[in-house]
Amino acid sequence: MSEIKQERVGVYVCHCGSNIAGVVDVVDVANWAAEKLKHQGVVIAREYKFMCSSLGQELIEKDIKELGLTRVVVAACSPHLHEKTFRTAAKNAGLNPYLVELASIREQVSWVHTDKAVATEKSKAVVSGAVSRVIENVPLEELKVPINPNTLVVGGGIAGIQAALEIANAGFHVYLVEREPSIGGHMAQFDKTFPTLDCSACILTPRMVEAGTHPNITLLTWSEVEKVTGFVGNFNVTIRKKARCVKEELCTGCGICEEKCPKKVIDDVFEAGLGYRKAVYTPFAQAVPKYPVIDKANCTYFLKGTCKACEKFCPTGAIDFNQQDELVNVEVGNIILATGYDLFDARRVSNYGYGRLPNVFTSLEFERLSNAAGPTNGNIVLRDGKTTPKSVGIIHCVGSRDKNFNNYCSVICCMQGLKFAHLVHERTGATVYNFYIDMRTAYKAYDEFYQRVLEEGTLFVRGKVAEVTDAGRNEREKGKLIIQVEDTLAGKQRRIPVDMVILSSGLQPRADAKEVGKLFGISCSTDGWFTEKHPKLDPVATMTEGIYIAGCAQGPKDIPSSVAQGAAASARVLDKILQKEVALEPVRASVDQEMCSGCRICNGLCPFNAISFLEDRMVTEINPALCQGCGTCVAACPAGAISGTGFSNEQILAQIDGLLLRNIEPVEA
Amino acid sequence: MNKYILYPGCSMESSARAYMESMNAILEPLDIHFEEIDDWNCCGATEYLGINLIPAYSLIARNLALAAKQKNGTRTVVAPCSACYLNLAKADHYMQERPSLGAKVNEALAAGGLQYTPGTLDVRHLIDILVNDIGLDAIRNAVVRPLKGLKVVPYMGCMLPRPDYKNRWSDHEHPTELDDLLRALGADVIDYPLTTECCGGHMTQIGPETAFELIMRLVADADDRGAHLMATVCPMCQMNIDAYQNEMNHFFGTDYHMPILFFTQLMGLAFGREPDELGIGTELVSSRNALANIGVEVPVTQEPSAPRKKDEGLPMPRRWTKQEGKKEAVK
Amino acid sequence: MPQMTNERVLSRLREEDLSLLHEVSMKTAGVSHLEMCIQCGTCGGSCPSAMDMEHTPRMLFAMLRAGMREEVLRSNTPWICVSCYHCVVRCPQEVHIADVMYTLKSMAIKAKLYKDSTAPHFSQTFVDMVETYGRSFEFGLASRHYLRHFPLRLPGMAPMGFGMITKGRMAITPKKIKHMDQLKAILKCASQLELTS
Amino acid sequence: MTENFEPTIIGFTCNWCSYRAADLAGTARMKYAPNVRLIRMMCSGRLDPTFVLRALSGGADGVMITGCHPGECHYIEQNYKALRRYLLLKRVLKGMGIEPERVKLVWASAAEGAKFASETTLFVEEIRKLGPLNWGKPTERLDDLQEEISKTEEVPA
Repeated sequence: MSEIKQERVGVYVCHCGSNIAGVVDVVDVANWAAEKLKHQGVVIAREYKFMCSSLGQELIEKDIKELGLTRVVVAACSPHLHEKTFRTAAKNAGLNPYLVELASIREQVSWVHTDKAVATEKSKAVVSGAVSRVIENVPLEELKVPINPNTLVVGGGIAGIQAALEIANAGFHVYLVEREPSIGGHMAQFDKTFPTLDCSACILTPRMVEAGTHPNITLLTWSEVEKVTGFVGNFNVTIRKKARCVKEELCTGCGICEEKCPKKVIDDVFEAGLGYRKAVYTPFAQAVPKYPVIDKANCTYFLKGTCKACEKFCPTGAIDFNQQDELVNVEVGNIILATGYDLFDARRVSNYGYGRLPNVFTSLEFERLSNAAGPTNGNIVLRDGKTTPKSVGIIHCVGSRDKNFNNYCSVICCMQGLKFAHLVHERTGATVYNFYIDMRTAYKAYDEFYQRVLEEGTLFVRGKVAEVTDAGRNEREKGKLIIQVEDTLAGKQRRIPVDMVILSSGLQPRADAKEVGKLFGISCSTDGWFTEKHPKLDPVATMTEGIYIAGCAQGPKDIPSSVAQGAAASARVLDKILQKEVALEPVRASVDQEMCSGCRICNGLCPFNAISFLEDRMVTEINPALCQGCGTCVAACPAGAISGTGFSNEQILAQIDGLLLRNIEPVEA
Repeated sequence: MNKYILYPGCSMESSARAYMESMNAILEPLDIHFEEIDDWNCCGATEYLGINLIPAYSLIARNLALAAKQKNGTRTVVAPCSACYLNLAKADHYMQERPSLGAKVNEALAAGGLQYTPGTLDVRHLIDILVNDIGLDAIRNAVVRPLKGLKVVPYMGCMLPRPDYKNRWSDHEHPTELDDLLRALGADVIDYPLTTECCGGHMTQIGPETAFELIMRLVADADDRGAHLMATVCPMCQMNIDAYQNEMNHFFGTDYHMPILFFTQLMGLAFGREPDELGIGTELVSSRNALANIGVEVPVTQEPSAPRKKDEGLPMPRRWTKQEGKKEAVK
Repeated sequence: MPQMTNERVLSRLREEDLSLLHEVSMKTAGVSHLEMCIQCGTCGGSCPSAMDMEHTPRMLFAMLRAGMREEVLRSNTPWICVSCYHCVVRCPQEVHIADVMYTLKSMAIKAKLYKDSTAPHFSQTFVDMVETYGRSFEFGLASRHYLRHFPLRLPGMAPMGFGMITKGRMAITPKKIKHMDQLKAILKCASQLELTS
Repeated sequence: MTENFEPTIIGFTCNWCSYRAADLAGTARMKYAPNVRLIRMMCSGRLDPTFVLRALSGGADGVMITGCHPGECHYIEQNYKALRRYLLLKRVLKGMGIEPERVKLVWASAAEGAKFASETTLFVEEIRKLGPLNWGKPTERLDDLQEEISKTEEVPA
């Protein structure tokens, strides 16, 4: 309307079988468009049973060629479904694909309204809006960006290890960054894995060694990512390699330093607080890499200035107290985040007494307790370190499925509870109770394991435990931990005295997940898990191109799922690497420097640092490679100097006018 | 000076007179000034809510409306009684959470020329302001006679730390406010896992057997842990454990003697006040022997002149003879 | 369930009973979250007086869902509730359990369906007293209540009551607030209002 | 007000959340009021207040802006910028003599089809109550508007 130029527009109204035609009078819509939008440049309007079928597409292609259409509007389903289809059709007919607009009259009209007259009228408005808009569309080209073949994997748990190995085995380089001194993650702490009862270390260690020795993997343990700049294909990452105080090139991993170190520290990380380590340590025997680290916060030398026992005894002179943190810069094309989870802090459920009642244990504590390499050599005993329990209660859903704590199911706790029940039964012969709200044993061979545990004689009580107390009311209860619960299947409150309580604590996002998300430019759900691009169809990609997620960082999951996601993320990365370049939607903002007044209002608005100010010329510039196309700066520019392709002011204003056309120039219905 | 609006509540004037007296005795050393809500009415306890909703909330809200009108320089209403505290806090909270309730209650208040905007006031309990506003240091400084050697079980009761609409308490199950305060007085505080278990509430009146069971659990555990006495923050808890302990003993055939005092009475003692200024001696289970542990001599008051002779009177009516069955059920 | 087979109970269900859950939820102060119950039993497990209840709170909520109006309102459960709020803070779905119990009590009184418990009368006596004096008055309450319901217990309780009086802990005469007329006006107006939305 | 008045409303939706919520409402066949016509943008942060004014002056009776929940923006934090502009815009509208309630900001994630549907219906009813917008005509209820706007400003940041 705004300009004299006359485009030749084709309008195509889809019946979608009866999906649209059942509610919208599609013939009327097409006729109306042909007649009433003629002044806009509509030269042809057709309706057809299935526009997305090959015949429907051919119809459009034919019209483009024969009628010389310069713009196309397809009134059908949501653009998220078939925009690509019709753009490709236009391209095949020699028309720039960005000159096609979809008018959603299925999701937004026929499926949500019932009155045929009203629905038909709304469809006309939607078509009118699309016609007005498409006239303002301009031909665009996809942006092509080269892809750096290196990949960064953050987190050395099983998901990260899997992802790194897949990419490395395909022949591309991987930087694997791990915060702790060794890779292995939570899986390295476990004794057995459900439902097969494989020894966790036996199946994990070979993978760790492979990752540690792979020529295509650069292992950066005791390291954290500090800064990320760039965009898909071209990230620049700064990694802080914390001072180990051990020269890796000299250290043989003999372990003498650890043996001689006089300082014992409670190991809150690997031993879950249930055991000790030294101030110079490798977290566990099979650690990869084998080099220890000196824990500066606890080392006597760093605290008091004397000791140096490790240095004295080191046969290769590998100890270096003066070592400083090192900043490493790497260039990568893609990033996989596999940063894992934190265990829910069971002390928050004060009615379960963890931290107050000695013989209440968390799941991770129990893992260490039952682990042959753990503090008790695998003997399941009470906190006194010697008494074997005669009865054990395992409480499910601790901190999960509870609006007071985490309002989601932690997925693994049921199976974990069953695994514990089996281990307790097998090793101590104790009576075992499982307290559950619902048994969730979905997936292959899981329910069979449940049945096996039932067969072993574990007692199941359906009810969320109300409290664990040491206030016994009678001789039977005194000196025991009493689990008070409603047995909901019996409809009675029960008090069950036991010697030991294990809390099947839930999983929760890493405490710093929000900051890490910000660092990499991805978002977290309200619960704090990293948000995937699509919960079903794209679970390992994120809304930020080039950043992928895998394992528990995306949400609670078990080992098989974590491994699957690690592999899936690496497949996505390999796909990108092999394409050598990536095509980006050409929705970008740009500054007309003639019009820019240099007011800098837009400068602070971009979270992707795409906007920079050219001091010498006093104008603002936008880096199209960094720009993600949100359009916030376009909306903010008081001079109208910034325009956004695909969603320009002209397009949107025209669409507004088009949508309201029927209000301005009433057309007899 | 620390200024507050006071909602004393009915029991402070009668059964919990000792609470009132001892509270007044500690105000001055801690520089606290209370201004009573003029013409306050009963909060309805736990009874009114079960009869009719809007009148129950209107009854409570009248106090809030009066307090809001009266507020001069403070918006904090202090309730020393746990039930009153909960009712006032609950009305304030629900009137906000359910605007239609707020509107109806205000419609009723308007009939008496009053109005209350929920959220205007802060409803707090006495121990909350003592621990969090006045502070344990100030309390420690006012102690002249530390309660060393007195083994005390801190008993918070249920309606204070729960449901805790405004997140004021350290924990819903095992709050430490009372422990910390008693420790500041120098007492030997016993870790008491039942600190927020129920005393039976109004069940002493309508279903005594249920209440006796609950009282029994509390007293027995305190006794097991070697307590000299229990310290409470709530008139209802004090009343149930003190006045019904004898009944409870009779019912179960036990012989417990567990005195229960208000925490303010212990504060008063630690601040150097004399027992008779603090209402000590008005308890039915005497704290004489317990307080002898810290060298406090409680003057002998006139004991009830008609002490029960166990064999006299009619036998207890046993409405529910499922004493055994009861034990069965809780297994 | 008292003397009625499941089948008979369910066959008696009327259309309006099916919205019983909604009705109770609506009549409860605050936002009850009653419809969110997942039947986990935290309430029944937490309840200090569960041993005397005919139904645990959880069962009562299931019965509400099933529309078993009469059975729910006849249950002694709400009357045994001691309002300790343990279940409320532990409930993983934030159901206002204690407040739902208050609602059920008032519904049972209105429907005259409560058991032969003395509790409704106790509450009513209390309410009458507050509506007369504006304050509660323990002596009058206790004596009236016991006289009517436990006359045989009065002699047994006498030493306690006597002790309370001699220790000055029970006023024999009631206190009255100044503006009783104002309170009466408020309560009169309030009694005509109901929480519906 | 007007008995048979059917308002026309323009909706600006974010491509990543609320537009998908609208898609979801459709897929789930949820029914809602047919008065809202949607415009897709990449982000609620793209909303230039001019768009709203253009819509209102062009015949719309109300404008609904929908974006991702705070903290869930696809572009990290641009919905906060939308929120700021929205609040400012309401002041401007008031100054122009237009009821600020004619513009509404709604957060709806891609999963909240039901919310999108119910909010839409609710908003249509609100606009129906306000009656047709007589663009350009000064309102006589400035004082009322003052009070209303102070309420709407308490949107959590």
